[in-house]
Amino acid sequence: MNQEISIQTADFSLADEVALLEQNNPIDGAVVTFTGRVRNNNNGQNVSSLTLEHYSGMTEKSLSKIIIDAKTRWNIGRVKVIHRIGELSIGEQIVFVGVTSKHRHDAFAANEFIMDFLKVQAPFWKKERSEQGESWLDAKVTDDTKAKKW
Amino acid sequence: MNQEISIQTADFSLADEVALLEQNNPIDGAVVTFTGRVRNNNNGQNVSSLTLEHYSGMTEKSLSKIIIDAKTRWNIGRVKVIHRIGELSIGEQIVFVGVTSKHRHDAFAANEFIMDFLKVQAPFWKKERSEQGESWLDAKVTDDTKAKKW
Amino acid sequence: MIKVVFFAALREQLACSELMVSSENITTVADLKHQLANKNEQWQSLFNNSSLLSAVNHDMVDNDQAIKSGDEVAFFPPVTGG
Amino acid sequence: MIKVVFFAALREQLACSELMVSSENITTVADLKHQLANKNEQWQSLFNNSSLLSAVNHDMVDNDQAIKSGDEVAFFPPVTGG
Repeated sequence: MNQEISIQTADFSLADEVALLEQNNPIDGAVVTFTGRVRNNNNGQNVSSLTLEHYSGMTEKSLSKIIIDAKTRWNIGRVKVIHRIGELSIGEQIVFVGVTSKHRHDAFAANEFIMDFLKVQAPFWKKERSEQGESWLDAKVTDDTKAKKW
Repeated sequence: MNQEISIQTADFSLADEVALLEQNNPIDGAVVTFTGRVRNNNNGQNVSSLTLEHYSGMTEKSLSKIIIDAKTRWNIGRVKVIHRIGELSIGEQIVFVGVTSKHRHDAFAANEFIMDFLKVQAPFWKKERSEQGESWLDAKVTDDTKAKKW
Repeated sequence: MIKVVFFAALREQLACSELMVSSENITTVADLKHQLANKNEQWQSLFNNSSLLSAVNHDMVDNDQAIKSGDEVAFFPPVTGG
Repeated sequence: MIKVVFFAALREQLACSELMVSSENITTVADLKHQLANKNEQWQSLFNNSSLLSAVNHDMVDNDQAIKSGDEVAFFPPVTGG
């Protein structure tokens, strides 16, 4: 099991995750985190909650390939990716990416790279619940464009 | 007093800072944080601790100009910059930058931009203590080059 | 046999999450899609949708990817995690 | 009078953190540096160092920045925070 990846229904603690990234790691001076949360609004619709479905097995494989790519491109130390599945309410945390490095640019770039490819390659799907009922979220062309820039 | 900037001798809590950035802020789905810590090694010397001096008044002014620049360039929500001063040991947190945004790229870019300009414009100076005694850290040319890329 | 799995909107539209298909006459993902599309008009329109993504044994692949008996093939809409 | 302040390595090398200087004959940062450099050989080498940075009233400035009585002028080495 890849300790760098966790797919879970439970919430996570930013502080605990960063503490683990930093523990016994005095060589990395930089830590960059990304946290994604459920927004209250999407395309003008008031979202009340969402459900996250995923393709178990492929999710872990695709994320671990993305992490390997990031480690090839930048000089980074530790990496952690958490993605929640199941039912989530407004404001809840969905995704966490944490990266440590000696020099800050590596952690910034690798973190954004991981998020950009997670967005277009990791098999997760969101179904939103709003006053208008339930609907599957459409993928954004801008996410594809952004991933292709790397 | 600018609530977005804090220059302090005390340590800070990443979890508390992120909680403040997210509090009553359901429109921003992305939060990017940078945390810089004292590394155990610089140019091959074993660093045991360091002292941070700053130019009170100019520090706050330069940081608030950098934050205004970042807000002009990207569509970001909340920003917090914390920089510690005084005596710091290995592994201790030195600097925190937190940025929220609707779309993740804005938070990533603005956060790295703020760090890059903090590095070359904010009047802080580090004096390192190692087995070889005390010495003021030399500025890195790479930091200048990096800031000029924006 | 080939194990075929569907996810998200596609799974709901097909009212099916998993299916076993004989590997006879199937050598690529395109062959499999073609066979699934032949089931009825609804399946035809769903499997002819060019935005549909495919994975074989948990790796994202193109239509010309070779497949064989024992493989797990997945079809799903563009992903929307993160 | 102009208030002049020094920081970090420069402060230690000059053994001085603050100084009041008459604004007479001084119209730019360059004039002030020139006058400070005239004090002795050590000050001369420190103020002729091209990497030295200057700020007027808390804003980073170039040598040709105008200054006047009442201003606070700071000199310091390249910054190393973060």
